[in-house]
Amino acid sequence: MTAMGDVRRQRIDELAARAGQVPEGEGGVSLVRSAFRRLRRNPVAILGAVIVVVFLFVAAFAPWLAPRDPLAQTLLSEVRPGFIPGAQEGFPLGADQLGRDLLSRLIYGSRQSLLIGVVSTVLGAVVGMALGVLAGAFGGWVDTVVMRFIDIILSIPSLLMAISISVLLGQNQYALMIAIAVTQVPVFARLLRGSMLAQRGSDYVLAARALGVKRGRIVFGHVLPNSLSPVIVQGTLSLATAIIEAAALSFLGLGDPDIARPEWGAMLSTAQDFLSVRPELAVWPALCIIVVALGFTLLGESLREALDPKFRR
Amino acid sequence: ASSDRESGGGGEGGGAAQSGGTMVFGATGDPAMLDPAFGSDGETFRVSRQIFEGLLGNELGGTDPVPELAEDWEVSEDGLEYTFNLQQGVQFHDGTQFNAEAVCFNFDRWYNFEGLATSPSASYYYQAVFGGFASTPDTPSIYQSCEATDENTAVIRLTQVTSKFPAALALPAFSIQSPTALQEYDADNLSGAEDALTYPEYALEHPTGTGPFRFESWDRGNGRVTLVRNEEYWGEPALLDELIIRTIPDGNTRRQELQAGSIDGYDFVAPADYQSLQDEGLQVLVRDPFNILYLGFNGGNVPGTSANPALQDPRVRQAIAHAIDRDTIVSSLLPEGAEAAIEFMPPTVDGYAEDVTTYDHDPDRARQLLQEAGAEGTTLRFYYPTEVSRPYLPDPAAMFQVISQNLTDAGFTIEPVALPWNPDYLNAVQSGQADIHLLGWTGDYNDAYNFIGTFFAEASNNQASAEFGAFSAPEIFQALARADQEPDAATRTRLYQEANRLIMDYLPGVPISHSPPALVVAENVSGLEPSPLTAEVFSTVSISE
Amino acid sequence: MSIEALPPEGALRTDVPVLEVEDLSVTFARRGEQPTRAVDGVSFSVAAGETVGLVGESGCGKSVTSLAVMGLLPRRGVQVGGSVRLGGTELLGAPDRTLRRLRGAEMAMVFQDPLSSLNPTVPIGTQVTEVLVEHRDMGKKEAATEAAELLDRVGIPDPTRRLKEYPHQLSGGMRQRALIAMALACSPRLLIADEPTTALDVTIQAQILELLRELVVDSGTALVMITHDLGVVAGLCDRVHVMYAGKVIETADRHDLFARPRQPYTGGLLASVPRLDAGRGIPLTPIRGSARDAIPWAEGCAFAPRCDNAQDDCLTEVAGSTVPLEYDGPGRELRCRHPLTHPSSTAGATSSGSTASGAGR
Amino acid sequence: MTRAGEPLLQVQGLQVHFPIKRGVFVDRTVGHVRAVDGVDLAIDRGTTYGLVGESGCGKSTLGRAVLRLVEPTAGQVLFDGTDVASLRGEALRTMRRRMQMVFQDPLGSLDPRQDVESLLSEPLRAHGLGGGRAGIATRVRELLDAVGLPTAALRRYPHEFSGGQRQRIGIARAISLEPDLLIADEPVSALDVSVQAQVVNLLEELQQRLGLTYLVIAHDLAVVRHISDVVGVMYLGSLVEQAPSGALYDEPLHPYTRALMSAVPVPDPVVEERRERILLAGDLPSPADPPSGCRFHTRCPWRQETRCDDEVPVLRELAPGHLVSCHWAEEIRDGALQPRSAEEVAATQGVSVRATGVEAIESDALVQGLDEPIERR
Amino acid sequence: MLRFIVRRLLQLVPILLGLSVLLFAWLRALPGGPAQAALGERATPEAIARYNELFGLDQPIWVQYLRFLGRAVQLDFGTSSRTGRTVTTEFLERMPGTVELTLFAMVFAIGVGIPLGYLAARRHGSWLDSGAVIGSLLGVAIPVFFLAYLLRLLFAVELGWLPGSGRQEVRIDATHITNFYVLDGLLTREWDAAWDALLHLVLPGIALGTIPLAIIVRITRASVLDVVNEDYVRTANAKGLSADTVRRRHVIRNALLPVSTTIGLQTGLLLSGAVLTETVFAFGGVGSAIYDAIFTRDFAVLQGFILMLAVVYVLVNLLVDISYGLLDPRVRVR
Ligand SMILES: Nc1ncnc2c1ncn2[C@@H]1O[C@H](COP(=O)(O)OP(=O)(O)OP(=O)(O)O)[C@@H](O)[C@H]1O
Ligand SMILES: Nc1ncnc2c1ncn2[C@@H]1O[C@H](COP(=O)(O)OP(=O)(O)OP(=O)(O)O)[C@@H](O)[C@H]1O
Ligand SMILES: [Mg+2]
Ligand SMILES: [Mg+2]
Repeated sequence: MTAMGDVRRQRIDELAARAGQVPEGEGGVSLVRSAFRRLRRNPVAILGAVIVVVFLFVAAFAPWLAPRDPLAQTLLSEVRPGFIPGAQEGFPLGADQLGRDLLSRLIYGSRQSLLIGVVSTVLGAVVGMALGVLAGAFGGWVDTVVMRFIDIILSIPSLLMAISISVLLGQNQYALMIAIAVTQVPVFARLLRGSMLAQRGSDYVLAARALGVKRGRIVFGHVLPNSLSPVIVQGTLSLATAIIEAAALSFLGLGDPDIARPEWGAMLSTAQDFLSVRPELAVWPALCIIVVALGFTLLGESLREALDPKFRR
Repeated sequence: ASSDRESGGGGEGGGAAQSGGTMVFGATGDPAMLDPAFGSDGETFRVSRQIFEGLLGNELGGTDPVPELAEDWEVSEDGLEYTFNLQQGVQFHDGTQFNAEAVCFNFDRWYNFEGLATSPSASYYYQAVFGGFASTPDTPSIYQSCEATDENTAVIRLTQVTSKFPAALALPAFSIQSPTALQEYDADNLSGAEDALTYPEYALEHPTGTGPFRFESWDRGNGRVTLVRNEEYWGEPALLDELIIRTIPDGNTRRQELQAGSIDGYDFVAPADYQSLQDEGLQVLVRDPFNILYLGFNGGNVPGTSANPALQDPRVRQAIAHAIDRDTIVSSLLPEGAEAAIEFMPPTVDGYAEDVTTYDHDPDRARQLLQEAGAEGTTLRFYYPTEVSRPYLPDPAAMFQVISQNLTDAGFTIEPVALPWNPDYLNAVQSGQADIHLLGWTGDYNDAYNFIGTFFAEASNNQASAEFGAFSAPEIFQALARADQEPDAATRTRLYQEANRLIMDYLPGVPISHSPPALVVAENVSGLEPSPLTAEVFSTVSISE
Repeated sequence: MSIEALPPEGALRTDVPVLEVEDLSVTFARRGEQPTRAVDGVSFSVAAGETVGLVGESGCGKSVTSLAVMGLLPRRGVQVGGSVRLGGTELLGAPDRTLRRLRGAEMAMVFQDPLSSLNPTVPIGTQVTEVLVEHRDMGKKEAATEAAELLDRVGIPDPTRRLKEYPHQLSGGMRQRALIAMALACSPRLLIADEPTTALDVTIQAQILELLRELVVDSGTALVMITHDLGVVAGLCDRVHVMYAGKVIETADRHDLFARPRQPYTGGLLASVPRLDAGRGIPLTPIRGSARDAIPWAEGCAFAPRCDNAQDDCLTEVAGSTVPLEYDGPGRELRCRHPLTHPSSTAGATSSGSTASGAGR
Repeated sequence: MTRAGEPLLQVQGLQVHFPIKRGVFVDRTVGHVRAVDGVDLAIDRGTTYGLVGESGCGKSTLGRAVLRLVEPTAGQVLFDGTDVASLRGEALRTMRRRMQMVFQDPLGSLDPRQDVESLLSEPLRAHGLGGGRAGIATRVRELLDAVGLPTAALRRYPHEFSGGQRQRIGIARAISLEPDLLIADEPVSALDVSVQAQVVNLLEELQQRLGLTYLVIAHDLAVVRHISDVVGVMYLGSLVEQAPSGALYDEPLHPYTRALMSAVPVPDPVVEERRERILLAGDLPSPADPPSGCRFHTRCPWRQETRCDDEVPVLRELAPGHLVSCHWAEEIRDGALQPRSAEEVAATQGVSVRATGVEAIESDALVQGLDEPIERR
Repeated sequence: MLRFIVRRLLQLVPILLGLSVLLFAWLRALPGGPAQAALGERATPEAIARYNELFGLDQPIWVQYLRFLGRAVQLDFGTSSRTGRTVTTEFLERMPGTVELTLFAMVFAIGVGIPLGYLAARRHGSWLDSGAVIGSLLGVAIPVFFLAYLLRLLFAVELGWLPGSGRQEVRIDATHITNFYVLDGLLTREWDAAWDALLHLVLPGIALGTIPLAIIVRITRASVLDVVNEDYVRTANAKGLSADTVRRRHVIRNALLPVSTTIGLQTGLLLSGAVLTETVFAFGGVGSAIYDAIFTRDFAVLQGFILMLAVVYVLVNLLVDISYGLLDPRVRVR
């Protein structure tokens, strides 16, 4: 009885000790991690993540997954202007207009498409964010100048921009990525600037100033990290649009000049000439683009929710 | 001549061609303007060919020049004086009379172009055929004079014999236009600023010829040119009431619009669509091939040019020629009716030689040649155009990929360079930046010089054009020059054959194919005769309900 | 009918309660998350002309209780149990149409943050008149006249002009007055005020409290006053219910409660408040920890971890039952096994020793 | 620390005016928000100065101006003999080490992405204090101990703490640099009463231990009175009364102070029932267009014709250490003047009770924002 | 208000100046100058040199720029090298088509997007919600040339309901006064022409409208979700207003505020950016003109069009800001 009583007494003490203590659990939960936790609970996010991961996997292991060499014009001699060999032994989805295995090309295409998406988005984001930081950190006339510059970029049709760049830099895959990146720059710049301006007025920035923290550290250590979440969200969405943009550019003949290298956008746009012969040539890459875009967008959309301060606890 | 015209009508089993109706035809682009004298592109000529006629025309469905506004003509012994007997009772659309005066007015007009009109963008064809102007003494002209000896006889004198004459007069650029209208609407007054020519009112609003259709309107916003039947036409009047030419740049759009019935026909059918369109009951009208696609080499042998050193070795050039699988290209990439080319002009042109050196598909031989030359793994900057589809090259990218694969198989390394067709690609290729490149040519009229002369005539200083690496091959240059100035047709043919042999021995590039471009019209359209020169006339066309 | 037309005060003070809340419980059950019981078996009633206070720290369930009464909780992910009767009509489970008819007309609510509670894009006038149009079948013009009168009554000067203005053009006090005007538009029998003065300055707060006080006196409205400010309660309420972690832990008449708080929590709250009339330098005696340290009622008294009087039997495992709300003298109820004694000298008794030393460490 | 005799902080004639800008090409200043309009005060070492006043009367701005977080328009801020307004760049940064601030919103003033350790060590690192990595780590633990948080808190982020705990972190951060002056801008107004008491106790305890000097800004008179030695009452940018806290409570002289006192509810029904209330009419007028004469005359129940409207009262010392700026302070104290009711005041002032001035500035700021491209997605 | 507008208009000046310098320098820096474009496939270097001399293209670039600027301020942007007509004429002829198309696309995007976004938000988490979000995304993820093909295949070829390209049936002989074809049809009482022009807007309008549609759906959805949780909606409910009044007056009105800015921005973008859509639908607007100009190096058109579009863009944004001020009393300008 007494033993039991002691145990309970202990429990009361424990409870008393708990009051005024910080909450339990090992290690602090950072915002990123708590956002991640919320993401894991969101079925939409999971769907998006699964799609993205599957395609990343396919891209990474393309050489092992693809049944054939995506460049070999194996069935070319069977191709006729009005006829493209369909599915057959060894060619589960049939061949393309140059007798190459469509499935293998789709699989390898994920590499280039994702590469274009990632590189151009990263590039656009980095430059855009640099401009955004400039405007957001300094404000005043720097802000005005940068924002006017962004306005100027915005009022030039993105297609013209892309074309000029690929003409200036010669037509190669880097020019293509840069061209797409340039069209993303204003988006990132405005987004980051807006969000930094909002953060700049917040109390913790004032607090950092009051503490005598140096200006650079305030901008890069406080304001910037806290302004990033809309940019992250935009990033995932941009990945999707970059792939579509690449398709539009190759439709205009401004895509990757190494056209043998499979890329969904290019595949889709070349397939336009064979729609009456074999629409599958267009349907498959279009499907790939849509699904990947969907994956990134769903992920982005749920990231937005996960990073939304409203849902923070 | 008019009998030719009449016989053309019944292409489709002689069904009673109905008169009347409107035909809408899909074109790929807007005409630049409507004065053919200033024209140089196919879309301009597609329209002007319906409105205007020249002294000579083209044989219906063929490439040979036939009398049109001239009933016939005689050439003087020395080949310098042409006497044209003109059709009588011909009226321009503005009601004025067509006569020898009018003919000479036109010739003098061209010869006396001044200022901007003498720029190559304005009068390309005149300069290509006649050389310079009255106002440019530095560049002599082969045109001397035109004289209206009577109402219906025009005598044209040249300063020099040329094989181009008189066949070139069938070019739409040399259409005879109404002197009254030309003067009234200030036709020669090309103005311009900075980077553009401004065409006079005549070229935009008042093109006045003698042809079976009259110009009605040009609605640029909507991309449509409307022509109506010329009721006063001197020959067999057109069957259609109205011919509308509509611009639809995108190929798929053109096809779907035809399928949907919004248009009655269009040009530049994608080879892949020939079959399916036919299956749907549409009429695919395949033209005879009158073009050449080649893979040009930057293989100059003159020091100081930008030529690729490896390509100066004939064995390397031969290796390329042996590497290319022309038969597969023709069967897989080009429409039915395409032929593999063995030289740089189509077989139908006089001067074609059957017995040139040929280079069969033989990868082993290619590799061997390469080895002998010590050039295995040579890197070739392979240029190809984008955003374009030419009659001889329907799908540049596919062509590039297949040839590129062939060359890789033979042991070359390919570095692809893609450029938008105009001006980047043409600029780069013609200034000799490419190691190898894809280019071709559609003939303007039935003349060998129009093909091989354009490519391989001496450009300057005993060198060929930069496109072919400015190679120096005097025997080829001489052969071409001699042939061009030979008035006798038979001799000329022989000389051109010789030139072709020389060219294929030297191998400045690989001729690849002749490809038949096609138009397509709806089921209820009849009477459209495809022309190898893409010079279709619509006066024989009728459309039934 | 206008406010002036109401019968005089005495007639309304009947024994039939305007609002009866019985065993109200509200559980939030979000998908993928632990269900939380925000309100747990709360019962109280309000008679006409009576002011009942609900007090407690942030997050104890005051607002949720009021929203549950009004039927304003979201449908999805919320379970509401118990019974809420307005003048005898059961509100829980009543169809949306019925609730909408009652809300605004029979019962009304004033919210904490006057700016966010007003639609920024609609003129004040419209926001007032729409109630009149909805419940009192007035025409636009008539409603506008009435609305101006209402604004005037709650002390907004130049009401006709104000009607055309937007919320952001009004000061905080005026916005709160406008909100009150809307609540009063149909002379409701029940008014719930959820922290109506928290966002306001003291001088304005005093104006608003005065207004509410007049209202109860003049029109006999039953008022539920929700606040965490014990000072406000002391000045306004007849009966007070102290809430903690979703349950009522002490109920008493205003005088009783402040004179002799029985729940250690109530005592702690009173001791925490610095008083204008107390001297400088005497340390305050806060409750240790914060409301976040509550344990589930099922495990024992939720306040136990912060309570200095806590004993073994505050825990369910020992006592065998949850701490019940029991009769504690006339008009009083208490949920505590070890209440404060000698309440006459509360401040002194509890301030010494353990509470102070337990604080802030 | 050396010149023990003189006050640590002296503020003289401090003005902070925010320009209201508008213009076509270049912004022109069309007016000023007189957020702080000529304030003199002095705080002795080791004492607490409490500042009260209605929302928008310029308390925070005053606090910020002292720290040079906003630029004063005029006046001097002498901190330990140095004029803070004259400092630039690095010197200012160094000076800030000795003056620290605790903010009203505990969550908002902590960077949500920093854990507590980084929050607390950042000021040390910024000033090169703490003696290296190990030194900083020890110091951070000491700080946590000083504000009563366990070491387990180090790895956690602000959003994981309760309001009171967050405010403790804010306080720990502020005292990490061992400042001489701590400005606490409404340190407890966001907290529950029970927690508020903990924080107030903590502040007092720290003051005793570290010999801190406080400037505590609050709108809650009771809290201010509880912890302050001297209390200043602000109205519309200027001090209207200043006195030792006991004296102020016992005998408020300024009508505004009186009204304020009477408005604070006391958690005692008996007191509440007895209490005489002085209700004020209307709201705080716009600081962009303050009333003439005595700023309080538009709401003052004791207002006397013309003098109050025309003549600006000066801060007079009526009793030792008890300053007040009211023409009629003596008369009111002696009961010679009787207050009028809020309704009467409102009536005499007509529609001037409106408080649109502040709002006008707000919307104006938005208009200015409009000139920049509105950020949209 | 007036001051605000004037100020915004004056801000155009630096933008246009910067833009013109940028465009000018940039376009001239591209390889293959205007001469090459004008002279065509086999122009000789001499011919190009002569052309350059003729048009002053051999002069220092800043001289060329100043000359350009001098004429540009008089709204003279030179002549199109492709059509030989003045850029201003071209623009006035092309812009109406683009305006009609943009309006149609936006009407489509708004008409479908707002109700869809609203429903998605009200049924948050339901299949309708996911369907709306994913569905609107599909339109975005399909490149427009393929979407155009599919739309035409279904509505023009298979069903034959709608015209698949162009601005008006070429067989109709309509009078054009303003070049707004629908308007022209109404003005001249050629009802069939107006109806036909309207029908021609449908497919390109849908293709063009999918992206704004997706954005509008998402923003409406997010915004409605925000607004229904606002305190004032709770107040409105507490007042016992009918569900309909709450929705109309309190939810939708406020939810549309952020949507309205998006609409404005998207309108601005569409007005300048429908290059691909107009091209694949052979729709004679500024987009297809820019497309042609790009591929023919028609510098005068590019410069002139882009500068004029920048003006349009800024004006549309100004309009948006003004209307935002009208919609939201909080940012109302005096
Ligand atoms: N929509 C909701 N979903 C989940 N939990 C909720 C919701 N609304 C309230 N709660 C929870 O219910 C509890 C009671 O909240 P309530 O708003 O009633 O507190 P309160 O007493 O009004 O506090 P305050 O004084 O801060 O207004 C809190 O723990 C809160 O987290
Ligand atoms: N950066 C600024 N620009 C323009 N006006 C400002 C600025 N900061 C403050 N103000 C104005 O100055 C006045 C005083 O503001 P301040 O924040 O100092 O008041 P406060 O007394 O701290 O009020 P609260 O109790 O609400 O915090 C207000 O009218 C405010 O609108
Ligand atoms: Mg609440
Ligand atoms: Mg403040």
